[in-house]
Amino acid sequence: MDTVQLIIDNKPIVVKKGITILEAAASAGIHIPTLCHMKLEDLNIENKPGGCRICVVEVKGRRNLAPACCTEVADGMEINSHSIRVINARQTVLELILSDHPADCLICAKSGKCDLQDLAHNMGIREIHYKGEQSTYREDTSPAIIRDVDKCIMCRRCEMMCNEVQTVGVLSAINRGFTAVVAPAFEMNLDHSVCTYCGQCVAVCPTGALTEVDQTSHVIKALSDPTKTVVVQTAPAVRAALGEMFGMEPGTLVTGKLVAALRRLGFDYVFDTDFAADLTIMEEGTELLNRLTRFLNGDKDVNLPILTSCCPAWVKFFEHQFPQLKDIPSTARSPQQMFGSIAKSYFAEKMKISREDLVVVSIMPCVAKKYECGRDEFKVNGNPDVDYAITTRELAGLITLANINFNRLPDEEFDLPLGESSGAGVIFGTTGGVIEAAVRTAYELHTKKPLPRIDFTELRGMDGIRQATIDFGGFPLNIGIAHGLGNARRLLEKIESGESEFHAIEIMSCPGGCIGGGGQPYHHGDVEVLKKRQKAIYREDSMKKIRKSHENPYIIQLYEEYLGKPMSEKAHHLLHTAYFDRT
Amino acid sequence: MTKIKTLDDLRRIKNEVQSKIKLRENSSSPEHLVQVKIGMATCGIASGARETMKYFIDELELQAIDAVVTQTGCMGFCYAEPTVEVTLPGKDPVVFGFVGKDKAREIIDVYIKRGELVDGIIPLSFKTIHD
Amino acid sequence: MTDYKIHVLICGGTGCKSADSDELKKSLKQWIDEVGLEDDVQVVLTGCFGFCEKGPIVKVLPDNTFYVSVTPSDAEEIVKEHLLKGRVVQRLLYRDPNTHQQISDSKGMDFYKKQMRIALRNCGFINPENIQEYISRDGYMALGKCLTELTPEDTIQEIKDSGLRGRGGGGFPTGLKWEITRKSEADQKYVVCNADEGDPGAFMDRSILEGDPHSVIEAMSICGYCIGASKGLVYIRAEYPLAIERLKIALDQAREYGLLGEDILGTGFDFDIDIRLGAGAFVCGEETALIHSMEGKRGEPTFKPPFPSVSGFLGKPTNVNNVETFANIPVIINKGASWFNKIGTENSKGTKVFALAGKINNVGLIEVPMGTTLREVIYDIGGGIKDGKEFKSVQTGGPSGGCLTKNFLDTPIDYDNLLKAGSMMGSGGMIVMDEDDCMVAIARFYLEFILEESCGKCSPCRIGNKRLFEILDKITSGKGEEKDIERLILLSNVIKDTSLCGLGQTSPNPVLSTILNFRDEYLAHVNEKKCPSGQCKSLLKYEIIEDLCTGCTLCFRNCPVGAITGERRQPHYIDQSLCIKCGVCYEKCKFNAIKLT
Amino acid sequence: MPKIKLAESTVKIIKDVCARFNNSEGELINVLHTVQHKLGYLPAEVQEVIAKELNTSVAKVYGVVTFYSYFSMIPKGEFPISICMGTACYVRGAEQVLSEFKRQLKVEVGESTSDGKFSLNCLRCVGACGLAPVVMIGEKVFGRVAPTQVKQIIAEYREGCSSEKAKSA
Repeated sequence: MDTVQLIIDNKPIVVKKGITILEAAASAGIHIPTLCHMKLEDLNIENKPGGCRICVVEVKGRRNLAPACCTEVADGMEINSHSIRVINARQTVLELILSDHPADCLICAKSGKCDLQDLAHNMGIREIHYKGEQSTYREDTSPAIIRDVDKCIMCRRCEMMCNEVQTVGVLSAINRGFTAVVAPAFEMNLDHSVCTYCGQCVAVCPTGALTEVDQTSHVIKALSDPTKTVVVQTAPAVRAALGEMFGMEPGTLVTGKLVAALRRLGFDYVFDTDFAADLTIMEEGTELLNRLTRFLNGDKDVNLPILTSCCPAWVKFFEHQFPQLKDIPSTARSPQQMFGSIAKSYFAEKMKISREDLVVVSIMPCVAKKYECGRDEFKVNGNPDVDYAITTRELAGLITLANINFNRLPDEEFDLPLGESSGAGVIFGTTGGVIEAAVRTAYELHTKKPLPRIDFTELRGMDGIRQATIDFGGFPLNIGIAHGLGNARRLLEKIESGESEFHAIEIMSCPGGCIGGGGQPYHHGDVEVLKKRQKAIYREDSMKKIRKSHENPYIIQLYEEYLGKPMSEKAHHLLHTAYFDRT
Repeated sequence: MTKIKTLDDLRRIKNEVQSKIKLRENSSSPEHLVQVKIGMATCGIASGARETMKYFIDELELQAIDAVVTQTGCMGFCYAEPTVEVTLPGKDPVVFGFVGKDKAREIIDVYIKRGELVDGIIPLSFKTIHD
Repeated sequence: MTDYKIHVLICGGTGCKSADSDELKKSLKQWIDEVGLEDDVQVVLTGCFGFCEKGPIVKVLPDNTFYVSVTPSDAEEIVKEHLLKGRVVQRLLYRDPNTHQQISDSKGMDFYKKQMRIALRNCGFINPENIQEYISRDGYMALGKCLTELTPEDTIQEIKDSGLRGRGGGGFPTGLKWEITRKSEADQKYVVCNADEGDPGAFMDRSILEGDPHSVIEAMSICGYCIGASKGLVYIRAEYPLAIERLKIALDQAREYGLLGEDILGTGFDFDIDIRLGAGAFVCGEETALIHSMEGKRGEPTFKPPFPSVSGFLGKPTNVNNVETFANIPVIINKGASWFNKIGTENSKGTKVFALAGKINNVGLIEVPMGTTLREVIYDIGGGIKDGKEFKSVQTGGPSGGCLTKNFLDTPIDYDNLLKAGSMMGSGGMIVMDEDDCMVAIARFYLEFILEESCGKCSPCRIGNKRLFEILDKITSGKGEEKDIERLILLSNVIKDTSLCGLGQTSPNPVLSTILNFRDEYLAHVNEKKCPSGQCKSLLKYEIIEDLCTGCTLCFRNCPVGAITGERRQPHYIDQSLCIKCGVCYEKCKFNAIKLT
Repeated sequence: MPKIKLAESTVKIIKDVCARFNNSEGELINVLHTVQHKLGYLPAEVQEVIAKELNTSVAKVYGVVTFYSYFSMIPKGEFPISICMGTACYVRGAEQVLSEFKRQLKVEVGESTSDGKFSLNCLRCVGACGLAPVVMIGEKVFGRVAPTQVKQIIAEYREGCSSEKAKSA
C-alpha cells in the first residue's frame, strides 16, 4: 500500500495515499471541524462540495488556506490545523454564516441537535462582526416535512441525498450568489412535488432548515382527553435508537424502558407495531406463495417479482416514478396501517370502544409515516386508522416534557393482544429484515417442513443492492434487496430491462432501512451509529422466544377470531390496499 | 470546393489565393517595396492616369516585382499629367511627368529594375501630401 | 479571380456594427457600383481594428487611409472623392487629440505605433468569413507543419520553449498544461476554448473570434493533435451573437476544406469542434465551472485538484485555454519559439491584448509587447485622458484586479509586475479613471458585480462579498465609520484566503487596492462625510448662496420634493433632510446661486 | 403558482427542440437557449416539459434556469431595453442613464411596463465600449446615451415609428 509522510500540528504521521487531510488528521486524533462535509463510508454516501470552508487548514507553501475535506494529502505536507490565521478565518467564515442565519436558536426545533449551533459554541463565537441583510424565504409546510429555508446554509447535503442517493430529484440549488438556496422547482411546496417524504433530507440537515412536522401537541391533547382511549404502537427500529436521545450508546436496546415511558405518558394501551409486522408477513407471505404457485403452474400473467410495500416513501416513489409497475408490489398495507386498521376494528370491537373514541398513535423512525396515515384510503368515513405518527425524536421530546427520567425507568412488557410479536417482526427495522421474515414463514408454509436454520445471514448486510437465492424445497427462490431509493431505482431498471430475474424483492427507502429513517435520532454523519442499531435489531430477534410470524399465538388468534385466513375477504378489506398513478 | 487532402494541397491553395490579399500585405510594409503613386485628380484622369495605373499594376504583377501601386491626389504638376511618383526602397521619391504606357514601361525596366534614372523627372521642390 | 486595385476595409466588430457599419458597407457598395468601380474596388467587412472609440472605421488600401466615425451618408464622398479621384476626405481623418493634427495613414497614429499584433494579426485585415483569406496569410500552415513534421511532443516542447502563458488570467504555462493533459491517459480527451469572456469592459476574445476565427480553430486542432483529443468545444457567451455567427461560418468552411473532420491533410488525424453557449454567468470563466456548464449543469466550480487536465468534461482529461492563448499558437509554430520568446519580459513572453476603456481618448483594442509600460499604453496608445482631465487610476484584471495609481505608470506590464503592484493581468480589461471617479464608488461597483455573479456555493464568497458590499454601500451613503475600513480589510483577507474558486479568491482585490492606494478618499467619506470626486450622491449637498439668490422661485417651483422654501425676492433655503439630491435646482438656477459641496 | 396549459403546438416545439439535441441531459443549456429563443421566455410549464423530455428532474432544470442570467421566466416587453453596466459604461455614466429609464418608465430592473411595451434589464459588457454608455433596445444599439436623451428615445418607441425596425432586428 502506498503511503505518504506528512506533518500535522507538528506531529509526523504516515497515512495511506489518496486520503484527505481531514481523514489523515482524524487518524492522528485531530478533529478538524466540518459543516457541509458528510461521509457515510459503508453506504457509499459522501457529500463533499467544499462549500462551507469551515475545515480550512494552513498548508505550508500554499497561497491560501486549504479545505481539509477535499484536499488530498501529499508527501512532505506540513499542515497546521489551528494557527491564528486558520482560527481567524474559521471564525470569520462561521460569523458570516451566522450573519445570514436567524438567531432564534432558543426556540428552534433543532436546538441542541444543531451542527451549526455546536460549531458556534466550539468556535467560541460571541459576537457577529459582520451583520447585514438576511435572506428570507417562504416557509413550506407539507404533511411530513417543514422547510424553513432561512436556516439553509447551502451545505447541499439534502440536495445530494434527494438526487444522488434517493434519485427523487425534488431539491436543487436554485438562484445564485447571496440568494442561492436549496429548494424544489419554482420554490413550490413539497406537497406539490414528487417528494416521497423519505425524510433523508431531514436526517442529514445540519441546521433547522429541514425538520419533521411536530405532532406532539396533538398527542398530548389526545392523552389529556378523558373521552378518548389512546393506544400506541412502536415500530421496531425505535427501540434500537431511542436510547441515543438520552445519552446511551448507539445500539442500546431500550424496549422495556420504551414501554414503561409510554405507559407513564398516559397511553391506555402500549402495543407493538411488530405485531402488525407479523400480520404483514402472514398476508404478504401468502400473497408471495399464491403468485409463486401460479407461476410454478405455468401462469404467464402472474406478477413477479413481488415487491414489498411496507415503506410509504417507496410506495409514493413508484407511484410517481414507475406507475407502470403499480400492480407488482404486494397489496399488503404497511405494518403501521395494518395495526391501525386492526386496532380500530378488531380491538375496538373487542373493547367496545367506538372508532371515533379510539385514538391510535404510532411511534415511527420515519417522517413519511406522517404522510401515510393521512392517505385517504386509510380512513373510514374520514376517520384515519392511525391518527398521529410521531418520530423517535418527537417521542424523546414528549418523554422529556413529561419529566420522565428515561434512564431510570424499569423494563416493562407490551400490552396484549396487539403487543406480542415474533423476532421476524423485529427485524422489519433493518434492510433485509422484511424479506428474511417473509422467507421464514413462506418457506415453512410452502415446504410444510420446519426451517433447517432461522438466520438467513445471506440476506443481511449494508450493501445497497444485495441478492441471494434460497432453496425453497427444491425451487431456487431469487431474492433481491435494495435500500435507498436510488438503489431501488437501479434494481427496478434491471428488472424492466430483463437483466435480472427475481421472485421477491424487498425495498426500503432509507439507507440501512428503518434504523436509518428520517425520524431517528440524528446520526450526524456517523455510519457506525447505523451499524450498531442494525446489530441491536438482530440481537433483539435472537433473544425472542418466537422467531417466526406464523407462530405468534396472537396472530393465530386474530385469524381464528376475526379474519379467517390470510387473504380472506375480510383480510383484504382491512389489510390490503391499492396504488395510484401520480404522474 | 474539393477538400484539401495534403499539405501540398494547402500550399497550392495558398499560392492561388495569395495575390488576392497581396495588396493588403504589401500596404502594411510599403517601405520595403517599390511604391508607385499615380496622380489621379481630375486632370490626371483626363490625361489617361487610370490607364497608366492599370498598366503599372498589371506589368509589375507580370514581372513579379513586389510593388504598391496607389493613387493619390493632384501633385500640382497639372501641365505634366499623368504624373507618377516612384519610391524605391531606401531612396527619395522621384516624380515623372507625362507617363503614358511607353514611359511606364521605361520606368519599370530602367528605373525600378535597374535603378538608373530616365528622362522626364520633375525636379523635387515639394513634399508629398503625406509629409 | 479578380485582382482588385483598391481594398476598402470596414470594421465589422461589434462596436462598429453597433454604430451601423453594415449600413455603411451597403452604401459604399452602392456608390461604387454607381460610379462603375465595382471591378477595381473590393469592399471587405473585417474584424475589429481596435480603434473602437471612433467607430465605424474605414481603411482604404493600398494607401492606408484611415477614416474614423464614418456614417453611411459619408459613403458618397469617399467613393467619389477618394476612390475615384484619389483625394482623401480630410474631414473624416483621425485628429490627434493632443496635437489636433489630422492623420491620414493609420501607421502614423500613435494608437498603432507602439502596438505589436500577434494575436490580433488578422483582425481588421482579412475577411473573417472567408477561409481563403486566412489561408493566404499562412493559415493552417502551422497545423500542417505539426501534423507532417512535428510529433506531439515536439510541438509541446515548442510551445513550452516559447514561454507562452495562459492569457485568461492566471498565466499558467500553456505548454505545461498541454503536457499534463497529454500524459493523462483516457479513451477520449477534449480541447476546450474558453470564450466566456465575462469581465465587464473587456472584449479581447470576442474581437479575435469575430475577426480571426480560423486562428482559434487551427490552434485548437494543434492542441488536439498534441494532447490526443479528437474533439474540441468552444464555450462562448450567448451575448456574442456576431462572434458565434462568424465562428459557425468558419467551422463550416474548415470542414468543407477538410481542415476539420476525419483524416486531416491525409495524416490520419481526426478533429472536430462543437459550440456550447454560455448563458450569462461570469463564474463560468473558471474552468471547472465552465465544464459543468458545458455538461448542462449549474456553473458551480469544484475544488481543484483534480484539474480538468486530469478529469474535466464528462470526467475526461480536458485542456482549457482561452481565445487569446490559442490565437498565439499558429504564429509560434510558424515563426518558432525562439522568435516568440524574444518578445516580452523575462517571465512573460509575447504580447498581450488589452481592451482599453474608460476615461481615455482612444478607447479600443490594443496589443502590446509584454513589458510596455502603463504610461505608454495610456498616453501614447490611448491618447491620454479624455477632456484633458487628470489621470487618477487604472484598473486592470477586471473584478479580480486592482486599481493602480500614477506611481505605477512606469511599471512594465507583465504577469509578475501587476501582481506585485496589487493587481493582476486578468484577461486584459484596462479601465482608466480620472479625477472625477470616486474610488470607493468604484470598489462598490465591482463588489456589486461580484455579488450578482457569485455562484453562491461557498460561504465566504456568498455571504462575505455581500457584507463587503454592504459596508461599502454604507460608506458611500455617508454612514460609514473609520473602523469600517479595518473591517473591510480583515474581511477581504479572509475571503481571499478561504474562497473556493478564483472568483472569490480575488473578489476583494478592488477593495484592498483602493484602500491601499486611496485611503484618503475612504477617510474623507467616513470622517468628513464627503466624496472628494463628487460622485457619491448621498454625500453631496446642494446649498443656496444667499448673496446670489434673487428669490426668483424657479428652484422652489421645480423641486420635486418641496425641500426648498423661501419668499419671493428673498434668498431661498434648501431643507437638507428633505433634499433627494436630484440636482434639478442646480440645473434650473439661472444665477449660479446653488452650490454643490 | 397558477398553471397555464401549454398549447399542443407549443409542446411540440419544445419536444422537437429536445429531440434535436438527442434528448440528452447534457444539452440542457442548449435546449433552454433554443426554446427561449422560440418562445421568448421559459415559464414553469415549459421547464416541466423539458425536464420530462430530457429525463431529468424539473428541480434541476429550474436550478439551471435560475443560475444563468440569460434565462428568463417572465416575458420580455415588446421593446426590451438593456442598459450595459460594464465598467466602461459605468465610468461613463451608465448608472445615471439607468435611473433615468427607471424614472421615465416607472419600473425597476427586471420588470416590464404595465402595457407590456417595455422591459428594463441590465446586461454586462456588449463590447461597444467606444460608444459608452450603451443602451440596447431590441437589437438596436444606442451609443453615448445621455440621461437627457432617455425621454426622447422612449417617446420614439412609444409612437411606434421605430417599432418596425426593432421587430425586424
